[in-house]
Amino acid sequence: MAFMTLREAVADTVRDGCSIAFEGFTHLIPHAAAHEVMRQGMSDLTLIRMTPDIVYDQFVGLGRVKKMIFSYAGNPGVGLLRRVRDAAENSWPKPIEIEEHSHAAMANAYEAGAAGLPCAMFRGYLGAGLKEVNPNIKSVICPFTGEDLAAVPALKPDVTFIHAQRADRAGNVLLEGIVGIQKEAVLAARKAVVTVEEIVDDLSAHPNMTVLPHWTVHAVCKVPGGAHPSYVHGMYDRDNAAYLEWDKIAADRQAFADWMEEHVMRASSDDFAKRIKGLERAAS
Amino acid sequence: MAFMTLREAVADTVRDGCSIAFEGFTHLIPHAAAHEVMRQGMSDLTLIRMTPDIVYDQFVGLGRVKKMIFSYAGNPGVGLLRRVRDAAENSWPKPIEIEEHSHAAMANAYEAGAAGLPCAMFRGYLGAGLKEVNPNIKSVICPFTGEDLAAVPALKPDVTFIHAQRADRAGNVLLEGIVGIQKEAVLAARKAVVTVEEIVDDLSAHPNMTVLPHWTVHAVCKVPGGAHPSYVHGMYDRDNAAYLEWDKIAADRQAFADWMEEHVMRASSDDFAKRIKGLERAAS
Amino acid sequence: MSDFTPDEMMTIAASRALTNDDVCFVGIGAPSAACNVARLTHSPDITLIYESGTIGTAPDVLPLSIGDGELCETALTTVSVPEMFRYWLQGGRITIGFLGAAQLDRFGNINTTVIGDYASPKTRLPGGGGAPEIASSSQQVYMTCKQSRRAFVQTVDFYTSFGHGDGGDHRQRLGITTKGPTLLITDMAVWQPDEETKEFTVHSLHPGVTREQMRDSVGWDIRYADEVVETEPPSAEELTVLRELKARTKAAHERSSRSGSRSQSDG
Amino acid sequence: MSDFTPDEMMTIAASRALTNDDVCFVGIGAPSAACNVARLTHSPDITLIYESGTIGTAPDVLPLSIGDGELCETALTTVSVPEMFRYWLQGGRITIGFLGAAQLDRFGNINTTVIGDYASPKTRLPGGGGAPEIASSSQQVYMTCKQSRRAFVQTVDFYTSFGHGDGGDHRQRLGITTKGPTLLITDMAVWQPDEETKEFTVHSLHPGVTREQMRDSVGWDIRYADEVVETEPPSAEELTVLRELKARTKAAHERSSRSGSRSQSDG
Repeated sequence: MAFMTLREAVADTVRDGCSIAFEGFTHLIPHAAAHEVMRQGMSDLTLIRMTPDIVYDQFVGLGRVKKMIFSYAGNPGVGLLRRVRDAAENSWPKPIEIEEHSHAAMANAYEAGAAGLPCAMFRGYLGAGLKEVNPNIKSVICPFTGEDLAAVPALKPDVTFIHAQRADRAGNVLLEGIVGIQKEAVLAARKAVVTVEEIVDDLSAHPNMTVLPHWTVHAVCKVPGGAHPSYVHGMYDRDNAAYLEWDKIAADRQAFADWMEEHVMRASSDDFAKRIKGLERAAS
Repeated sequence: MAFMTLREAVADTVRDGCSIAFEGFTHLIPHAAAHEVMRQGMSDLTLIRMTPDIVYDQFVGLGRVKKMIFSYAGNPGVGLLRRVRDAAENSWPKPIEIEEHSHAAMANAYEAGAAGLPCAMFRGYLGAGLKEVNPNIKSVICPFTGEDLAAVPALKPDVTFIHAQRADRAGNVLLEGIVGIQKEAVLAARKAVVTVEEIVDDLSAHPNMTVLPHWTVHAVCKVPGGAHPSYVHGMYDRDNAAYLEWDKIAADRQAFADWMEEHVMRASSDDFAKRIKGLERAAS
Repeated sequence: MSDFTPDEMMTIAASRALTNDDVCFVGIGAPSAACNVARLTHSPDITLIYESGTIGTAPDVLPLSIGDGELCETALTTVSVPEMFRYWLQGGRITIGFLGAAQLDRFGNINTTVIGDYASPKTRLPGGGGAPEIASSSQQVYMTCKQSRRAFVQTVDFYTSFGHGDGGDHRQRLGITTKGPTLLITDMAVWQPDEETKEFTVHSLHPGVTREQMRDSVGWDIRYADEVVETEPPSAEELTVLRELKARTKAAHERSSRSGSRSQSDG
Repeated sequence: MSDFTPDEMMTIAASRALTNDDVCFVGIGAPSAACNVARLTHSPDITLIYESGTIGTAPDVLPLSIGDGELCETALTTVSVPEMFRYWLQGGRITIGFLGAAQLDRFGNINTTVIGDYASPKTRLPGGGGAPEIASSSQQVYMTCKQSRRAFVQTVDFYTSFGHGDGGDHRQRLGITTKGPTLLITDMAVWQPDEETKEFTVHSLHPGVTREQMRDSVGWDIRYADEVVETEPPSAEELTVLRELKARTKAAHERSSRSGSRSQSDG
């Protein structure tokens, strides 16, 4: 583990053509990290995520994505992802490969990645159409009962980015609230980068809370507001208006391009702290 | 979930010939529950546990055990289990069947039970002798890499007993500290009985702590001291002397019989509260 | 009893199907409103679970997404997503999986993946999310969806989640041991599958709904039960609870968004 | 430098093999003392993991069992046992699995299961616990055990955990990708496997130990390295740290047990 600026951490870990998971289940989505990757121009990426939302809409709209591995591509609480649709339906700005799973499959595949297994086994996809279109859905037979169980390859991203509440000065990371799939996404990755709201002397975490030891993480970067417009449990609220607005921005190719130029390409990760003004929660 | 006395809960759930897990990984071992089952006389039991210790030594010494499924049968910090040895080496008081696994296999097998799967798959038993003597160790082939992985049947006890710090008035249960395999053992069981130190108005648990919803549990019984001579994180310490003494008691068939008569058969679960006197911790 | 909208009738009729003992895996949108109305009226002890990991949640306002902070803050406990899908859904603990649908057929098969061909879709929808396994691992499935010819189709374009397939014992033939869709509540009617054929059959029509309106909103020949009743209209209490919930939700979501000036400054 | 016992030499020699960057899965007994001496001397940042789920623990006294409360109270975090074996051990994150042994052979195969026949044992030992997968999933394995003819045998009665099997590339032939036993520290010597044959070979003898004593305590013909050195004796600091640790441990375990009268009252 090393403390780095987000710019350094991205330059240090992301290459053209690599596979990246930016994980976060509505909560703690690493928007600042994703924007930094967009700014640094890496392309031909395989993006992995259970719930690709605005961030992946942006990557796809910029033409940086070769392949997307996912289970639900929507704008949560709003509707569809218009840049992803444009790519899937009209190949604009270029076609994308799709490897589509169910949530259960993705969750199990990350779990298998974290557990060092080559594949995950679960009861799933019974009668489901994805089995017909995704060659990475196979089966194994239980040697005791003969039951046919679904199998999918373990997910092992080259890099995982997550956002968390805080790290201590050794780089140990604490996540609280809806922890989603982030621990697994970090442990499954070759390298993990964590952006945090703050760095503290002592995590003061109960023994049973979700803590990632510093030696499981490649870099920790302090980026206050780094989840915006997603939220951080106990720190700031979700910016629901931004999700609604995105639906309008992403509806038009030119409006999208203009917005990305202004708010991502000409911005920096330092801007995120400003974006959560008015959304902060009183410390509890 | 129903609140019951431990006597009621045992009478309601345990039958001759059933399979029972009393789980607890050094911490939170449900001694009181085990003694109540011994008192009520159920026999021909299949006992399941990763780390059978004093409690299973007692069941085996009493001749109540048909089969033991386990991964480490020792007296932690002391040595061997003398009643288990006497049964395994001399069939005294009667022979016991043994299904022996590694910790990894048992942990995965409980996990599979909790997850509703028929079997667990993991990387294990490579070169290990147990594969040769335990027909319940089989393998599955990863359909993506061809790797040969170990498979064991899911553990699904008829009844699981655990001990926990506290329940609220709805019967939701909180475990803290070394949580071991208890959540999985409860969720894998047909019925689960939880003895607790106290019943409180509000668990006041952080969202990410280990809580079992009341509808996953058949009965909750208040038994202060119910883990003795094991310990309860934040409440009372391990009675190390009792573990050392057990080695002497269990070394002799008659000493064992006398001790069991006095401390189990003629005692009751109410006696456990007395046994932790002097071991309590100041509330933190 | 005051006037009510078809949407309100749908949510309230759906809420009535739930009980205090249910452990309900809640899809977002219409199912979420129905489940919370049930909790706030006749079933205060119902257990609501959202796939983000929140168990036993009791939100004061409806979540905009399945991962809103309110869900975690009011939950009994919050677990990781792999645990949610392994121990809680696959473990067989969910009594009711409550799903919405973009497209469905008369056997309760649901499509939320694509309209048109999978490889070159006319409309790319979000995909299944948790639905494929909610449909197979929940003890039974309730569905709620507004009727329209676009949504209620003869054949779904994609089997996102399997209902009764081609009907009859199709589930059993695939080795699925759960009941599958047992109830469909729309803005016009309450449907239940025929015991034999598993075709969804109308058992009650909401007040004022005609068979002509039904025909115009459904893409197949509708089967009616021998005795079709009128759905009990919303009670004053049900309507009040639902409307107050919606009003609280609107106010909260506006409050938690910053003012319009935000979009000029930083998007 | 003061006098020291063979036991102390063993623990201290073992402690020296660890580094600040190691993530060490700690078996109970001798390995636990060695790991904590390393932490209290040259490797304050070493990560110690016990199979009960405690990660990054820093006990002030040695635990009596792998699940002592002290381990949890001083740990960075405590996870469930399935997580411990899946994410942390099987996940390949352990640099050193540190094991003790009841019986071992010259290829580092360990037996803690039975003496005699498995079905009708002469002595039923506790069994493997975590050892079978610690031996195969840790990046490498260190072992520590007192030498005796009873323990150091020609052939182990049972392969509780696999070392180098029959030697050579036996691990690879079984599909095991980790290094296996790379170091054996006893009360008399430090052993390392031959690069080719994988037979454990003596590289250093503890001060005062003779080859005759070695022969009397080992059940096979011992191989010695071309150059056998004398183990560096314990430094004053090492001895002080170890003895203070043992003294604190003894005092703590006596304090946490109730007085002798307990056994009369309720056992």
